[in-house]
Amino acid sequence: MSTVLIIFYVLSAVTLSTAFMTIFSRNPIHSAIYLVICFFSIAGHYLLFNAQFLALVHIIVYSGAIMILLLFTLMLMNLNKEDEVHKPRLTRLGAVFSVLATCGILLSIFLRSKPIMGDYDTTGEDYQSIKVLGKVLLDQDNGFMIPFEFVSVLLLVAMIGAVLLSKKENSAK
Amino acid sequence: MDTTLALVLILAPLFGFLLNIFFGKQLGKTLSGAIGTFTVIVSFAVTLYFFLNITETNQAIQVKLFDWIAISDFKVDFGFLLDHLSLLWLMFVTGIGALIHLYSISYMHDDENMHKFFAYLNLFVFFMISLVIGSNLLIMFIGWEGVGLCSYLLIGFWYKNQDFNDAAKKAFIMNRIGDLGLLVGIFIVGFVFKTIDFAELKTIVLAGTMNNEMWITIAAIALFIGAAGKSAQIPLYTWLPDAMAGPTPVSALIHAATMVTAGIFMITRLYFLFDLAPLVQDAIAIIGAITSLVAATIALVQTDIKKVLAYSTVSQLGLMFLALGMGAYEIAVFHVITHAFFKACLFLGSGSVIHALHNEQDMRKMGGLRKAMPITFITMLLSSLAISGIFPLAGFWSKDEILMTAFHGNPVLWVIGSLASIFTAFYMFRLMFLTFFNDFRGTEEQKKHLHESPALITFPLIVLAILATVGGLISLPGNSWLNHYLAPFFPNKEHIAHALGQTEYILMAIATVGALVGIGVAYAKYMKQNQVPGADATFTGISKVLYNKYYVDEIYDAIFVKPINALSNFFRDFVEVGLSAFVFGFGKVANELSFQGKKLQTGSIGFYLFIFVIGFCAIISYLFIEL
Amino acid sequence: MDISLLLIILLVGAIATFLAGDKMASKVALFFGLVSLGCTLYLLSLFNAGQNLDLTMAWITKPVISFSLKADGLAFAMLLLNGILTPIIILSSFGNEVKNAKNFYALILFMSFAMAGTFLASDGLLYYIFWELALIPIYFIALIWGNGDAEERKKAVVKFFIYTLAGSLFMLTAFIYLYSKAGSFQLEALYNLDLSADEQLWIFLAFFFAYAVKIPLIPFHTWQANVYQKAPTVGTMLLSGIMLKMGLYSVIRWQLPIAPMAAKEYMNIFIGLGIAGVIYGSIVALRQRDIKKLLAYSSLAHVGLIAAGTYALNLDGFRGAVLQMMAHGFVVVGLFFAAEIIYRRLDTRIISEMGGIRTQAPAFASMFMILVFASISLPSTFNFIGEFTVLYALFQVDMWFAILGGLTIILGAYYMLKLYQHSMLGETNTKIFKDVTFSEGLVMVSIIGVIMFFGFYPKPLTDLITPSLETILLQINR
Amino acid sequence: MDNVLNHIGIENYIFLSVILFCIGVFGVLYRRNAIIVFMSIEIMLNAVNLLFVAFSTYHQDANGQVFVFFSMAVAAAEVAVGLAILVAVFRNIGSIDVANLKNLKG
Repeated sequence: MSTVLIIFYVLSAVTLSTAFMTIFSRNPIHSAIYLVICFFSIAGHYLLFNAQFLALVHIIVYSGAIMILLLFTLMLMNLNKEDEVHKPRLTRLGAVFSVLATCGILLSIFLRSKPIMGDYDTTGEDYQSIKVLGKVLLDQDNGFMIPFEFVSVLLLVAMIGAVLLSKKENSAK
Repeated sequence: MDTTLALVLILAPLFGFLLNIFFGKQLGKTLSGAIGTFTVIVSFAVTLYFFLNITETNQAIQVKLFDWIAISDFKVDFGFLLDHLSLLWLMFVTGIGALIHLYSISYMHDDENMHKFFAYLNLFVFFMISLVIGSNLLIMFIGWEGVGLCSYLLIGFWYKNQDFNDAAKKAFIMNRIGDLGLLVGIFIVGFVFKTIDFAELKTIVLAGTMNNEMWITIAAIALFIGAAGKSAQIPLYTWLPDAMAGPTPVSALIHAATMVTAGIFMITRLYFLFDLAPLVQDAIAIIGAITSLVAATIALVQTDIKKVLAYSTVSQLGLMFLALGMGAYEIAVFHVITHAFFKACLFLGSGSVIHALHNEQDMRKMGGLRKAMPITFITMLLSSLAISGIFPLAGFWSKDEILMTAFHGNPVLWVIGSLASIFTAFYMFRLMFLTFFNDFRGTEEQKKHLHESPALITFPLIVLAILATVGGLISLPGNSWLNHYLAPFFPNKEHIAHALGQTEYILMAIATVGALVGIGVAYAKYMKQNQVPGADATFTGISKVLYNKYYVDEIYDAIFVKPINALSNFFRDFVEVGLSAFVFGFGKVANELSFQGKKLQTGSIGFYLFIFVIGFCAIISYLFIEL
Repeated sequence: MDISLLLIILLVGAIATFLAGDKMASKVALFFGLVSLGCTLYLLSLFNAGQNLDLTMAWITKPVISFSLKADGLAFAMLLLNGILTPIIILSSFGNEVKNAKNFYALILFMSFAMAGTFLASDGLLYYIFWELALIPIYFIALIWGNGDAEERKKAVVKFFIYTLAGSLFMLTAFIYLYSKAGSFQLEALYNLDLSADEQLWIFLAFFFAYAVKIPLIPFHTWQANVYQKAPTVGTMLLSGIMLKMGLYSVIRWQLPIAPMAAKEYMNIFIGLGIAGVIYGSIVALRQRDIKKLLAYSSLAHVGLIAAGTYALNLDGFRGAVLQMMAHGFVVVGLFFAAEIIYRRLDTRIISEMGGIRTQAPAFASMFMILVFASISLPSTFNFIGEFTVLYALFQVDMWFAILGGLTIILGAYYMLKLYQHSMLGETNTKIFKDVTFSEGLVMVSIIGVIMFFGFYPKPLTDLITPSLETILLQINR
Repeated sequence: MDNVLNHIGIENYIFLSVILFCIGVFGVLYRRNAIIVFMSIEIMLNAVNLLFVAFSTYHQDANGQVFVFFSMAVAAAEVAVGLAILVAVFRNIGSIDVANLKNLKG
């Protein structure tokens, strides 16, 4: 059992358990905290893959931006209480059932597809350094230049939308 | 010239109709009556001209006006055919028509709608003329249905009484059953012979090239159904007695003398077809004989004076059909003519009586009118003798010819016909005795007003009585003017002249004795014993059945009218509703689906998500899992 | 000069009426109705002089749809019906107070326009557009100006609308299929298609659904009585007088020549269906309480006979059917108008509440009677010519068809005379009943005049329609 | 260079991603608090991202990672707008319990 595998197991355990706790903790603030840990562990997975840039971006975006947003919202609404009522039993059963179904189906799909075992060959070529990613992203000819620009537009629109939506309406009430 | 005159002949009554219907009210009663009468007299005069002409030249006149209906197989002209038969028919149609118009001037004088009455009468004459002189079956059909229409209008002339309207409706519908038969007959004739023109048909058939026996038989059956409808034969006779709801002149003109003989006219017109269908001829003879007997038995017990005459008419028409079935067409024609004379006279006479008694038609409330109404009495007596077949009045000759022919053809039919004749003599004199002899049985009020009718009424009576007396002269056995006259019309027929042998004299004697017996029984019963039929409820046994006309109306009601109405109700209340519900069912299903679908939209996001996940699972398992 | 002039006049008339305002609308509409009649007659005279009035204009390039109108004798006969009835129908509403008159009369003219277009179009899709276009005005006329409870009315009218639309959907499918085969919607191109027996059967059935609902044939008739009852009389007249004939006309023009093999193969079934309609309609009519419903069922019986005539597939059948279409159009409009006159005075349509009108209104009673007798096709009326020819055509197919179809003579007499007896005869009615007014009389007299004239002299019409019917028959027997 | 997958095996990542994803699904279905639902969605997104990266390494191809960038950008935008909506909903209704949002009921 190599070190890498051990790290993987530890990280996976952390990821799954914190994700689980996120769902199950009664207090939303706790959920948020667990989620942050979960995100960090996923960043750890990225690092394991040697995708440093992605890991950094992930921490900045998720643990930084998104989590802060979530926390702010939680605080804005003053929701750090454990007052959530459980859903009816039938709904919960349904949820369990459908989750199991999804899980089973997904797993069976992946396992039944082409054999995924094999040699993990390494060409030695650099494919995930910042330099290469930058080229792939911004190359005009066979890269993702236009989608990239669109993403920026999307973010802009989302920003405007968020501002508009959360602005208090003057006319009403 | 001939065309113009023919147009005058047919259009004069139409002109009278138009004048009376549009301006009748302004013209006043007398003038509108005069116009009505005059137009018919004009027609009569023109007919007389043509008639005298044809007796000299022996040439039928054909008038073609224009193409009427386009059919792929044959063409239908709008044209007239004035030949021996149609002119003979026209003579008594317009002649008697004119007399009855004259009679109506006085008879209808008290009615506020007198101008309409004359308008309808004129319209009737117009249609009757076109029936008679139509050059092909369809023109005849115009007249055929047209007289039915006028009959409807005139039976229901007093339209405020719904019973009368029912009678009118019944007459029209029963006629229409026959008309459908006639129409099918026309189809077959057109289909088989590629023409429906009388003259062409006659040429084709007499040439003998067409020998399509089956179709001709079917055609003959269909045509006979038409004739049975119009001429009130079994099973379509029940409308005629009901038709007596109309004013009496109408009964005389339409339901005794002219319209009801249209069936006989049509069969005579197409005799060449019927000659080719001996089976149908036999059927006609049998049906005619039975009709004559059945109607005569019903007439035995009727108490309404017009009903007696109506059944008598049906009975006489049956005799005519008997003659037709024997192939003795000219004898049938002869009887039609004599019958027109004496039956018109009888109806008009009964009208005179009814008029005098202020619309009383029940013979139980008459009696002893002989002294008050001598002219009416004498003319009716003569006509009754004529219809009973007493030598030497008109009815004797014509009826005897029929019975003789029947005897030679089939003695059973002769027996039936003779029985009917004996009954005829009985019920006619029952009518005479009940009406004119013994004491008056009506109210005092009526008694005071008893009077002879005015001259306008008695004049036609006298003329008709004279004709009923001497009318037989036109066809005396052995030397028949009528047969001679009609010979060009029956080019292929041997003269049926009964040589006056021993058998014939015996038959005549039997017939006369039979008639005398009938009269004698009536005399004994109603004169000697002074019997009067009791109220309706007192009839028992056979006479009850007879009085209720063998319950034929009730049977028809139960077999046809009620089921059709029940079916109609069923269709209206169930089938229509069901069909409608079925169509609405589609809408209902869609509605129901959407209603149920609406419930799916619970608004609960959790539920949506649940469904979403399930759907996601389903889709990916469908896409990726190969089972 | 071509036939589109007529369409333009009607369309312009509709717009002008709409712009004329409520007060003038009826008169403007009448004027344009008369102008269109005059135009029809003028064009007819040109046509009789041998002039070709057809029009073909490119319209849409992909798919290939052209604006093509074809004016042959058959189309002219139908245009004549449309042209004569439109002003009569407009005139018939003069006695009523109409709300929003400008919309009402504009819709009438617009409907007339659409129906004329249907009779003229010789491009499948153009025809389909006109066919559906005619539905829109009658929908509004029946819905807005109808009578009775608004909910009930809406139900009946919407049912009618959806029913006919559903029927025409099949027709549209058929047209699209034909287009995929022929590459054009042109009538000639469709005629010349060489379809297999199976294809023909499906095309035939698809057309049949559209027409069976419109005509209507049993058992597709359930919309009819209700709509007739609920629609204003003008709408009923438009529907029964002209619009039903669109279906019958289309059978002759489109259905039979395009799918002749199927028509021949299943002829007996469709004739049987028509005759079943005759008998069923007549029997149901016997016991109706509402005068408009009775007339609706009588109409069902008559169009059943006409449809049977068209499916008889012989010249007499076609000719008789066209003549009877026209005759029935006139008579049924007259009869519905009579019902309307009674309703104006007695405020009822229930037959048992009428009666005894004849004493008070003899002129009206006489005119009504003539119409009644025309509708039971008494000889010397136009209807007789049509009915006789149709029955003879049926006879050529089978004697029993003629006999069963001929039952209409008896049953028709039964229910119509019953109607007449209970509505007009009997003891004088206690309610006051004014005799016909001038405009009412004019409507009645013109209808009666047309019926009587063609009853005695149908030759001009027969000469007009026969050549085109022979062409179609040739097409069927190709 | 040594491939990390030689030690771990791609199937382990698949298991991990699937389980993580299912936990996210479960959270969406199970919880009523809209913010927790949001968090669950983020978990699901991350599960997918993780798989993307794993396969990117498996194929030695940068496109997978690029896709993760886009996915992150979309997630960020979604969270921004979604939370704004939540705030608006909270302002109007006073709760962010998804069970209360029933205006879509037909």
